[in-house]
Amino acid sequence: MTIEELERIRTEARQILAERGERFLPDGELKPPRPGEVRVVLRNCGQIDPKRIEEYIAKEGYFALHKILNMTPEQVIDETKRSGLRGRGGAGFPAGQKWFFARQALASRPAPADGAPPAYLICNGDEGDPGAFMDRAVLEGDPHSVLEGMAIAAYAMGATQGYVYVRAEYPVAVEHLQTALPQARRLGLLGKNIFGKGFDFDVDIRIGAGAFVCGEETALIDSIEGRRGEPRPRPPFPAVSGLWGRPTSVNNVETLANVPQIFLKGADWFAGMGTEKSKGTKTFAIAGKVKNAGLIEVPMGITMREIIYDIGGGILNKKEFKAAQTGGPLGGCLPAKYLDTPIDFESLVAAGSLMGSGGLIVLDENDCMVDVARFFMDFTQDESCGKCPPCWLGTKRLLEILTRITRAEGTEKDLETLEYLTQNISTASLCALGQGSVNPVVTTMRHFRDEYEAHVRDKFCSSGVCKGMFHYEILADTCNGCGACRLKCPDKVIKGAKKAVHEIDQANCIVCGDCYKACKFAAIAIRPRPTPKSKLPECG
Amino acid sequence: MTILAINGKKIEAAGGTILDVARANGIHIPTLCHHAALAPQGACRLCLVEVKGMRVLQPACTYPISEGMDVQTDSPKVRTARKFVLELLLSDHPKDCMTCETCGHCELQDLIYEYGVKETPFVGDRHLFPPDERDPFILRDMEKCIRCRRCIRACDEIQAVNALTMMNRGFRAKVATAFDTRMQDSNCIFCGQCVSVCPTGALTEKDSHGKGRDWQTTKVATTCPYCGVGCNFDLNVRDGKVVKVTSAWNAPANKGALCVKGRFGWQFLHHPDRLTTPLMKTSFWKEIKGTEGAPSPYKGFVETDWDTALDAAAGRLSAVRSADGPDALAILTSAKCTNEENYLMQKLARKEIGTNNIDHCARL
Amino acid sequence: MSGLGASFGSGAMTNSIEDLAKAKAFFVIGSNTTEQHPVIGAVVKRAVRRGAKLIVADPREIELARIATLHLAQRPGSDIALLNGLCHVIIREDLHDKKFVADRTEGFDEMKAVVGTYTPARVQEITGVPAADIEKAARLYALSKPAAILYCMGITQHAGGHATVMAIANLAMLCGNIGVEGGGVNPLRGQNNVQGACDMGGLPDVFPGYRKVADPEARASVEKAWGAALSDKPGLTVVEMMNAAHEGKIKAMYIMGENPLVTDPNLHHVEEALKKLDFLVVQDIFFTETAALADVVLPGAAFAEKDGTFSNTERRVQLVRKAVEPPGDAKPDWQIIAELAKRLNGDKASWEYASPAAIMAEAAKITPQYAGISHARLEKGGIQWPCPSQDHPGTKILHVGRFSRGLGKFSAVETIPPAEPSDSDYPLTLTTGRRLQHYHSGSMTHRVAGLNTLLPEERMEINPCDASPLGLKEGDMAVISSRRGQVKARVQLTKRIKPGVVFMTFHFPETAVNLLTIASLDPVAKIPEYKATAVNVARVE
Amino acid sequence: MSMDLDAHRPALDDIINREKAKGGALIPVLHQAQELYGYLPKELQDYIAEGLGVPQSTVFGVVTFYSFFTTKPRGRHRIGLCLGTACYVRGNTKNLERLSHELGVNAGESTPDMRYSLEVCRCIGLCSQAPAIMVGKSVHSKVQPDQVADILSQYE
Repeated sequence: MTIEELERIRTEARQILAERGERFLPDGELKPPRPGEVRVVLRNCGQIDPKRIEEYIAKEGYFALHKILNMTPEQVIDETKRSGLRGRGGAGFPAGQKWFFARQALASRPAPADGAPPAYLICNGDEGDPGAFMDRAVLEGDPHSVLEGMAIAAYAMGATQGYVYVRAEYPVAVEHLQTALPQARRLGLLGKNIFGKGFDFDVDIRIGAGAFVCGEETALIDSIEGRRGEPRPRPPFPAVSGLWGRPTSVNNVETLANVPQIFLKGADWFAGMGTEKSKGTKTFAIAGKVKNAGLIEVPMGITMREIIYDIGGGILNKKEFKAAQTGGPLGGCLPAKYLDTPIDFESLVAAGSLMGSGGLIVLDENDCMVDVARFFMDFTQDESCGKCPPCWLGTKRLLEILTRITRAEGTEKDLETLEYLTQNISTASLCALGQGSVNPVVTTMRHFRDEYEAHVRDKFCSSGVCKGMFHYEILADTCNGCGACRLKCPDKVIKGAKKAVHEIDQANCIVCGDCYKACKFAAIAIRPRPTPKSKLPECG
Repeated sequence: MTILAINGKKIEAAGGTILDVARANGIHIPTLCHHAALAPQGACRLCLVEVKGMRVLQPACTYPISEGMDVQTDSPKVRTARKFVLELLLSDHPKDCMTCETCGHCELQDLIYEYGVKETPFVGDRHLFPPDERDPFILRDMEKCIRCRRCIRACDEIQAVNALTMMNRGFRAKVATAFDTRMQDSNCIFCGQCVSVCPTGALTEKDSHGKGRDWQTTKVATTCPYCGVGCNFDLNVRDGKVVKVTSAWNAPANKGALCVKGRFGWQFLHHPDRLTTPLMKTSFWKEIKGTEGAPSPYKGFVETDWDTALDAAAGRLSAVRSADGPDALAILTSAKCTNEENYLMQKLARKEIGTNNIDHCARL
Repeated sequence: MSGLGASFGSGAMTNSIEDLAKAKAFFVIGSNTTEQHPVIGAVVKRAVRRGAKLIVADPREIELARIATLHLAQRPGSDIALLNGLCHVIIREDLHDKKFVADRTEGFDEMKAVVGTYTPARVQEITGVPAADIEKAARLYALSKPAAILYCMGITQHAGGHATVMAIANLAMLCGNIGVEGGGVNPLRGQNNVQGACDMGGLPDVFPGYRKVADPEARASVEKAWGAALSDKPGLTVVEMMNAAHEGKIKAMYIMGENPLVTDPNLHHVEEALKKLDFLVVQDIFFTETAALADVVLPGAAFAEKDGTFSNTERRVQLVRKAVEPPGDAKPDWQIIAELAKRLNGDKASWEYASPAAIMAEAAKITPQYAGISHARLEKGGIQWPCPSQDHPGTKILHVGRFSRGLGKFSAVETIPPAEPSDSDYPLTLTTGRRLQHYHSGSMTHRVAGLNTLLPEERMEINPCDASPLGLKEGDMAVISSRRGQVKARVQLTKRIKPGVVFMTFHFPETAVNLLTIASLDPVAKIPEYKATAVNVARVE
Repeated sequence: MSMDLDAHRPALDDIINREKAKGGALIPVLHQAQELYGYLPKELQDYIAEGLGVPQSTVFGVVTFYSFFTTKPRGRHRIGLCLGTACYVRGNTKNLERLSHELGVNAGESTPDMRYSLEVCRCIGLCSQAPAIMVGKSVHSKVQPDQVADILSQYE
């Protein structure tokens, strides 16, 4: 491959694109950019045919790779550092720095005697955060941007072999990668002596097998090596001793997809977006109780309010915003007072949450924060690898307490124990999963302490989620007797004449909530049960 | 040399982990998943220490020292974290130390004591596995397993057998053979390396149960009587009986490793079949004594005393030598006996009988 | 051991167990290491996992063969041809260590002339190992330095055992693998103290320290030490003793801690021989099959009941400590021997020993290799001989810089076929060995319940190709016959054994495989040919 | 549980031989073997262990670690009900209850006629279409409990 050939392909493919016009993903996940969005990572998603490398080339694809091969690896690292690109996988470690460390480690070690690759570049596509699917969108919609990013990163750090680790749950992403790889090889954009510059790099796909913890880089490395994905203590860091003991850099899909753009448009362009410490854009998957759920890409530093209300269209069904859950199971729940906080790595951490991979779930008044914490703990507990006791046992104990509380069996002492557990699990766990697993509990306890206390003291779930901890009452002064609730009630326990105040036969009500949903006039309220469970003997 | 500070004390060391350096300098850091014969894995979190500049506590067993490092090994934060881990472990552990085989040499028990954990604040599910007594030699009481994986690592790193693995994950994670079978149905070779490294009562020597607490036994260092590797081990003795064999980790030939025969094959010592008195063939006895003699459990033999037996043997051997010359006698000495005994046997053949007809089963 | 003595001047494991971990390659021949020397087997397995190469030559697919870089399944009794073939390829491809050969050895040209005729094609014909594998193995061994050779009874228990050991020595010297860490020729000694029994002169031709009884100088020094005149005529080996007893030339025997009626070849013959004796004394810890034929049985002590030393396969002299009392009136064997000696016209003073330490003090005086060894020193840990003086640390590796005999000697050895090749009457070749769970004649291990649970009975291993024409299925009872006798055993079908070969161990007296074996001896080493006996196998209806 | 390894042995051998040369072959081989046989029973795991030269315990340890691997046979149609955050807060537990009721099995089980197996999965990245259910490879988005029976009737 030469630059002339690449330019020729670009010219031809632009023709085709121009004739076809823009097209978007069929399932409506990725809508056209909404006001406020800036698309860098998602630039090509839905606009090109991901199964045709020519269309990627039409969008300047692989020109960045050609460009950087005329630079020294050190220059590539410096330029990346200057751009301020930080890892989009969660922790936000500077990408250029990561490559620098790996390169340094590589220089201090002899090459493997058996001709094996001296260093590895791994693309972490084990997007496990529930509620996040930007990596899937990029891998499905623009696989070559990731491959090109990988090649650039590999050149910078000195790797000759790359792996894309993709979740098994993403068959389409796998398929598109499997199509992309031979295309890139055929054009000499992967393989030996790329662009005739003496740079060798090839990529293999590894499919995950259902373990959230494999998103942690040392676990991911173990998984690629064919073992149980169990994190190891660092140091040694993968940069020094990673895949098969060689220097390795693990970078997230979104991080890598940014890389070609940085070299096409320059570090200054990238650094011009975002905040002082968090540059560029970030994709978010907004979901939950929001009108326009979906994937967006916005400059760093935008506020949650802008995302939820301006881009997301606000809360569904005129409900009250309660919290935004960011950062997935290791992130936290932020209440309304953070709506105007600019979103960047540091601010989210300061608020007790995490950028994570960019999941943003909107919760409304009908979401119980104790139950949300329990939900996440159920997840992390199930996904704990089982190696260090603070995680495998600590999260189990946390889950048990949260379950007790949501079953009206919680005690005041449980709240103390929760705090004791969360503090120590976060300092004593081996990996980020264990350390971060407590964040949903910590943030909900910090910001929604009253809900915990109501659950424990009054055995009342004001959100109407925890079974047996509330009932529905029809408000006499609001009910206009429309009868919607009576018609919807599956057990016919609502009585009331037309235009007259209705009443629920509490003795026979199964608290299914159909009436609550059916009422258009907010005339049905969630109330504590008349016989509080607190009269039951408490355990512990 | 690297200069670092541990608990404010300046220390110079050539390298290694915080744990190595601390121990070399007499600073105690508790451990549980660590074992000197195994690669460190940093899993149990008992050796957590504070490293200045690090957000979370770090495991001393895997963390390499570096220039200017400032480490606290016993700060309140560290002690709290360790106690927390112990409380967690105790919440999933039976509290039957009174009857536990390992009581008194249980590393978990020692740490619970050291950290003064009286009661665990956690109430919840506990693993309830019945003790697995289906295998010979090794009794697995998985309720007592703290998932330190020393057994798995010993089976892998020392023995290269890999009979054991972790199965499942999280709270359901468990040490098991492939498909969680009895050990006999796996590729286990019953070397017992797993038992020797287990810090609790999860893996114990089945035949030693109830035969003596660690503090009730005397350990006698000796050399294995089976093959030619020359493994060293400790015979654990109580009331004049061997009750157990334990590893000698500094043994030059085997470095603590043993095979099934060395570790578990000691029961023959106290077998009722052992010969306890000299015997003479009944016909021979009658010939020299003219009486029936004391019956023995062996058909055609009578029991006798040492003097009678030795006098008779010496008399007959001398008679053959006188009649047919020294080379009509032959002696088989033994590759099972000591050097000293072999030396005496050949001295007896060469000096007292006058023949070189001495050999043993070296060739067999 | 005599083979190594001839080649190097000292017949013992050249290197240390510890140093095997440093080998870049292993050549394991005639040793089922993981079952017979399990702890050393694990050292090899660990080294292989770390990347060391492993060549295994064995008719059975033993455990090590399964992880080997290369497995050569040679026919029993064809080892010399195989080894010569390896040397042939190494010389042909100019892979040998010319400097080592020139500086430290002699006899290269004669050896070269002989191995020159062992082309891979010819060796394939003799051994059944594909020529290409012979070439690959030769290159692997020659190009991975240091490389350690491990062997055991699979080499020595053949009609040509002595010569085979010399062929092994040739291979090691050819590649300069002697006197280096992680290299060497390492015969693994079968029993706990077989090394020590030999060191201490428990052999018919040598005094302690391998000094020949026929050597006047050696004899004079021992005579001086003991104050007695000694015979200069080398004695008989075990099998020769049995033959002499059978012929009526040996009339009395004193057997300590051995059970020839299970372990020796051609048991019918052994039984007849022992029964012909005028007088037999057996000293043991159990009433063995041999003891049943004795006139006097003396109860000895087991290892845990006495002090003393054992010398392991790597020449390490280590303490054995008394932990418990012998049962009943049983006594430590050293006391019994001394008591008996005192009654055999001996000067009683020379048999008064306060302790085994005193015996070692005396032995060390006439055993050059043990001169610096004493129980007091051993308290601090075992010492590897040679240890010529009190301040000598012991010797981890033999022949560093210089062979015990000066120059290493290449030997021109030709293949020696088994004494009893298979034929139409006895079409299969029986090879014998050991298993992990039991030991030797089983007098100890059969008295450990758990070991019997793990391995309750003997099974004859046979390839399905051989079994099916005989109508044998897994678990069937078969009768195995040789020209000397027959035994019955249950059948285990396995593809891990070469067709034409069957395998059994001698651990079970009720399946006394040595009823079948032949007492033909290697002419020099006098080791019986346990590893190749012509047999036929039939199904028991 | 016994199974017929021979059913796909040539293909299995191909997979093992192809992957063996590369490092870390175990997980790719398990994926493909499960694709062939539907599940990973003992016989198959042992065969793979032998073929790749890895300990049986390692294979077993890996199979039980990753939730994607199963040692039990599964139904013709695999229902994957997402309990990722978005699907959870949008009420997929109600759909799970309904599915469980309709099929008469719990999550993690298969119907006796092996028509369906019901599995709960973590986020499948369909958050904007929550609550979502996958049957085989087809996606059902924004599912309400009342639609469950209808969805089930689409698969034979």
